[in-house]
Amino acid sequence: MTVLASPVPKTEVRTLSMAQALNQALRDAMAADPAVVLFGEDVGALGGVFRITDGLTAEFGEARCFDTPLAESGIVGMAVGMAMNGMRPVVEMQFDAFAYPAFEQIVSHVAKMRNRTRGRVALPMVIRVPYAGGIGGVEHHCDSSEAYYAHTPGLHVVAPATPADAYALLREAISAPDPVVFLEPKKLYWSKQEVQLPVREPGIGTAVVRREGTDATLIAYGPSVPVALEAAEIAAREGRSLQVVDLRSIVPFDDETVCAAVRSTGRAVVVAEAAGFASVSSEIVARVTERCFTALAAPIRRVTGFDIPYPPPKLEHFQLPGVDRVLDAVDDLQWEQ
Amino acid sequence: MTVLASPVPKTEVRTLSMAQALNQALRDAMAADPAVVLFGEDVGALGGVFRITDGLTAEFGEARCFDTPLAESGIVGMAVGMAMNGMRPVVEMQFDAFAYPAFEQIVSHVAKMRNRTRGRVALPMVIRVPYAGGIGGVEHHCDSSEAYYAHTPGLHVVAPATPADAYALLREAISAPDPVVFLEPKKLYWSKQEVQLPVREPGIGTAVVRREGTDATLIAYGPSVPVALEAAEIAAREGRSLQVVDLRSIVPFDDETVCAAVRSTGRAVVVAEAAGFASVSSEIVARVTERCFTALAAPIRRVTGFDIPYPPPKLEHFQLPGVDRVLDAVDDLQWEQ
Amino acid sequence: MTSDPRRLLPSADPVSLIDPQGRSADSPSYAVPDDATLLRALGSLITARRLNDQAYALVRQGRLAVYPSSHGQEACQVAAAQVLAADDWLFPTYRDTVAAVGKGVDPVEALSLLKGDWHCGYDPYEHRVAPHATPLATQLPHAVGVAHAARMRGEPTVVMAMCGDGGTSEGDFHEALNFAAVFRAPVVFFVQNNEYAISVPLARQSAAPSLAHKGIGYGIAGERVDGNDMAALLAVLGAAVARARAGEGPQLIEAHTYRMQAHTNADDATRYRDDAEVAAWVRRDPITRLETHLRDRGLLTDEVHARFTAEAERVATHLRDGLNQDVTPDPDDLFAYVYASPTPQLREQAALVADELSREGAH
Amino acid sequence: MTSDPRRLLPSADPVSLIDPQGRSADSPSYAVPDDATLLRALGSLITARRLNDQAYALVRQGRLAVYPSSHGQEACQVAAAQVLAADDWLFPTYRDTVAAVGKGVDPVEALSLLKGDWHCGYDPYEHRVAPHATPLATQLPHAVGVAHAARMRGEPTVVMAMCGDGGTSEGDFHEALNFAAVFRAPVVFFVQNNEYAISVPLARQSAAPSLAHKGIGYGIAGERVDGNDMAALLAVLGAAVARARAGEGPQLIEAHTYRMQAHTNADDATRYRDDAEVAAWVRRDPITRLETHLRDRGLLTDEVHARFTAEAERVATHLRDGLNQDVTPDPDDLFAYVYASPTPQLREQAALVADELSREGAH
Ligand SMILES: Cc1ncc(C[n+]2csc(CCOP(=O)(O)OP(=O)(O)O)c2C)c(N)n1
Ligand SMILES: Cc1ncc(C[n+]2csc(CCOP(=O)(O)OP(=O)(O)O)c2C)c(N)n1
Ligand SMILES: [Mg+2]
Ligand SMILES: [Mg+2]
Repeated sequence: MTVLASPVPKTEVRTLSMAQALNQALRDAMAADPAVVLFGEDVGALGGVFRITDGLTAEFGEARCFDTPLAESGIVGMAVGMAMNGMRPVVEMQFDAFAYPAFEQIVSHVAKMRNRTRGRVALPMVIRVPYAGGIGGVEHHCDSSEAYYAHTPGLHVVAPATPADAYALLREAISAPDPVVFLEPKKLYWSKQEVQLPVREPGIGTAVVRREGTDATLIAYGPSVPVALEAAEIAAREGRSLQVVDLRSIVPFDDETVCAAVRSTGRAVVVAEAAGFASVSSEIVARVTERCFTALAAPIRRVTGFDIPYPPPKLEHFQLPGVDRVLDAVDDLQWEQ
Repeated sequence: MTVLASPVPKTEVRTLSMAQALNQALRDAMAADPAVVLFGEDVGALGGVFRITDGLTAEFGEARCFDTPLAESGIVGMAVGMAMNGMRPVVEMQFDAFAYPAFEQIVSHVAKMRNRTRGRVALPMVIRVPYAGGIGGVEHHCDSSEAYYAHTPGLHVVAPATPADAYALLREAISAPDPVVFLEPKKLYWSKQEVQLPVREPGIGTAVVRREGTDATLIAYGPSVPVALEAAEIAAREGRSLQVVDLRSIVPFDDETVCAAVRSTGRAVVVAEAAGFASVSSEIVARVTERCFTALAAPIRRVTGFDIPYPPPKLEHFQLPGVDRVLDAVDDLQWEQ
Repeated sequence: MTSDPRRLLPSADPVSLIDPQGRSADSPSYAVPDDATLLRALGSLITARRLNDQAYALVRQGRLAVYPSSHGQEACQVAAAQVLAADDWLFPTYRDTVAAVGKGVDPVEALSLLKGDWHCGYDPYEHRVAPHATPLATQLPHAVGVAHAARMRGEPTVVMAMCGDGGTSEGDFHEALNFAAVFRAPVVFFVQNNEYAISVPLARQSAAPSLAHKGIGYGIAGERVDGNDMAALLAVLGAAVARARAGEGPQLIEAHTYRMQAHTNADDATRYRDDAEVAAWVRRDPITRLETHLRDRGLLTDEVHARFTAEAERVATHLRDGLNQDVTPDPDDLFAYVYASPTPQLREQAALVADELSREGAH
Repeated sequence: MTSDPRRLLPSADPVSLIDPQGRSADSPSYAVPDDATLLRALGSLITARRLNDQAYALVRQGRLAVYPSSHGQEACQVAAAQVLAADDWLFPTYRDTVAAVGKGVDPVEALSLLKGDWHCGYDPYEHRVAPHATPLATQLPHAVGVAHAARMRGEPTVVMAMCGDGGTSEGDFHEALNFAAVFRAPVVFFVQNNEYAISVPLARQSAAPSLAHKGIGYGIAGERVDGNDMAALLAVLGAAVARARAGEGPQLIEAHTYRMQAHTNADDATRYRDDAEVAAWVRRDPITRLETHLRDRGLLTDEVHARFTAEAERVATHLRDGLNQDVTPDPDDLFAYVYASPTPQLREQAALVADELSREGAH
């Protein structure tokens, strides 16, 4: 294996899309550690259907970034074996719903190998999942599947909302000693930000307050963060001050930051694209209510996808939690008690 | 296909185990409708590893109850095709964790076919899953997997806690126009009850109050119902009156019964064996809190499995929500405000 | 083993009955279909090509979100439909719109998935065409179930289950073939090997001598056919359907063809293959080949050709008109079909949307 | 196709070198292993049988929850371990405890899964034995990954990946073989066809001429071997390991053997098979066969046999002693290994258990 010299740390500020930030994170991780290998469907010559692996085969060679046969269980299963044997595989599931054939491998092996072997066999691997909707995709291309992973002990589950976080979280996921399900909000792939690379902070397990506010707290992650921020912006114009928390990491969950935020306002709305029933948003409501009950002036409201299969493109705007729905939920927080 | 005459409705009261009640429900459903076919691993000559299909091949012939090759995705996928073409398949997944290889079929097809086709293609089928722990099973034999199904729109998800419910819910599941994931609590297979068959009430979607009580409400389903009842029994001796609600049906969820119960006491504890994070118990807390906030004297507490892989037999008693833990949670419901 | 299992292996070379120059070639096992059948097939081929090209154009005009064209694979598409009886079932992939249309589905309805109106725009029971399958190979076990149910009832149904070369790598391909073989289900598994799965070439998909060599591992006879040779396809698929119908169990057919265009319009094929490779396949075009053959034999007159072209034009116009019509999506549909009757939860959610809309209306 | 793909097909009959009467039979392709190798194998066989029977007895005594015995399949178990080098990997199923022990794992540690102490009781890296796999065939892709990683680093590792006849029906079997073939991973897929998957006989599992016929569908050479013939197993598996190590890619070996006992002690085999069927296989016992052969050739003396029996007894005693020791489970273990370091949530949950225990202690 040829180990390329690690490139000089980049310090210039650049405007990057989330897709570019992810690509850069993969490139930097591969340069930094020869054990990092990328594989999946169309990640080689094509550079992935979203071009997240663009140029990596050319730069690091076919052995480090390669296409596999078309079989997700095989991809994840092979990654398990490679992780058992000294590598740090980063695999791409082409779209959210196409990770389901690998569910058995993810739940029964990826999540359980360390525990099964009393910590002797670790699986440092990353499963990248372009996920969620809002891009007019047809059936099976728009699922918000985070609940399946978040409910499965043994996985870390993260979802960036900004290019900087995409970089920082992916680098950390790749160097983490445990498997990480890395959810990439498809509709944010082309969203841009000025970033000074390499960003490495804050780490997995840390939520951040994206906007300060005093009247109520919006809790969001991944594709819903920009929605929450926009809602806060509009609410501000109407004289209501909304705080926005970006979870970044679903597992581990940053109870401290989230609860401190909710306690500071006494009201909260959770915004998430996934169907609401038995979901991550249910968990947020449940755990924050358990912990902050006396601080709450109103029950925490959820603005989520409906409990329906993801709709066809022409109807998807009804499914997506939008700014209006978030503001309606805020209005419902029993202001005139 | 030979159609056997439907046996004379049984009206005697009999003592039946849940396993026997399920077997009888299958037998009666097969006798009533020649479209009902059973298949899976070892369900034929062996009668299933839990003997739930015992005698059915002998009685109805190999065409109506048969073994398949060992492949869960194939089993569920074949059932989809048979349901598309006039049959009512009832398939058995041998153990909870062995349904994961069928996850793609369940999530992408079983749950979505009706919606995909604007109601033209219905899938009247039942996926029976012997589930949850408490029987000293080794890894992969004790998973509480209800959250995965309950979070997936398009599935009905039920879990009986008594032999009578096992019969009634399974009969209804088989005759229902939609797919049902039928969760059979393994540790209750041998629990007995006097039943007068055929019981057909109450239906899917209905929760029942199993025990009246005035101080707090325990909400449970499947294997946790007997735990809740025992806790209520003990609490009663200590002078605290606990109400017990048995959900029976997770999807659809009986908001009315559950919320009425919680409003009547003002305090609640959810008891469930599954890992708590992003689970059905999270959902119960979230939705009941949303609906009954002002009636609540304390936050709803959860007593659930920990967020860990199901432990080996010698440690499983730590994982299972037991009576003590339930009573501790009740004690925590802010009685001296 | 009763007889030599090697009978289950495919021929060393794909069956071919008409060569790329339009000359008929001999085959020990298959006869060239009769003239009427070939003529009918040519008509369908011309319509098929027109449909593909029209759909592609509609993407450029923004009427379709995306279109995975079967341009170049039309002979496979036409043959798959033409060898089936009305009561047989077809299980198409996203690339098999033209085959679905061949089986009777209205092209406008067939494309509603790709237009974004609804997932499946046609009634699968009307022409016995299953919904287009997107998750690869997952439809194959369904095909087995449909076939098995029919066989339980003594119906003579055969099921044509389609997938691509890439699809053969999925676990469901394996499970479906195995179930079909064990239950002797009357399914013809029809693999269109078009050399690519998006960007991934066949060599990265399989190291097998051919994909048809997978059959023997299930006890299923495998056969290979030139996928750009209409005559060979009709003969080979026709024989497979007949064997399945006669109770000989499932069949596996691999057609060697080529995806002439990019995976979909959203794909950039220049990233992973040469123009030269594509050009070589243009010379093997299924339509020119059959046309040359029929013209050389004096069976295809200019008049007949004009009739075929007119029919193709008619279908294309129908497609254009249909897709140019804007369907106003009804949000009630979101909740109407999830279950036979909506759960109380869905009723609540539908009411929320209705309320939002009425408030919007009130603005 | 460069050479005739039929070279990938297995022989018509399983390779056999010593017949059930203990006589050596000719094989065109394989030589009987040398005397020392066979004697060593007999010693291992005797220990293997003793281990199986001891474990079974320990179930009856309540020291083990359940035991899926390889009684009757010991030749497969011993051969799988014996043909591997120390740096090779073994991927066993729940029925392959004896093979794992053959590769060096302490039998007490190997059985901790079935005793209920912990899922995997041994360090997989110590002897390069993966944890017993319970979900069928799911370990096979892991084997491919381990082999591929080793090959990337230029290490000469070979991976022996075991599964049963039932396991071949799972999608993961298919995906693993295909990945291994495409990447030329040095994996020997070793299928013990013991005629049953719990109650389901082979005929319901597959309609293939043999399970080894599945190889050609991936471009993998398949071979069949008499699974009760120690000599043939050593020769066939040894050759497969050598080919894999030499860079010839994955190999598929099917051993024809028989599950002499019920699936596990919890199973009632009389529900689905006759005593007569079992009796016929008793006559093909792998141990008697090799013993007869070695005695007939004057290689096995009573003294050597006594030495083997003593060694087997020693191992059985070690197992008994080990399993009779009660390990007090530590609830901290529940939370210690889920992640490299526990999440804040797990720390809270661990504290809850600790608190409960301290309150119990206080009673
Ligand atoms: C389970 C699954 N994984 C991934 C995809 C994404 N995907 C769509 S088409 C395609 C390539 C399919 O290739 P092939 O089977 O050869 O069919 P073709 O497109 O060539 O007709 C891929 C990877 C999918 N649809 N389903
Ligand atoms: C994915 C999965 N499905 C079902 C089971 C339950 N199960 C355990 S062993 C077994 C039979 C396996 O048969 P085979 O592969 O022939 O191995 P053998 O037990 O004969 O060694 C079954 C169905 C399982 N362990 N994993
Ligand atoms: Mg293809
Ligand atoms: Mg077996």
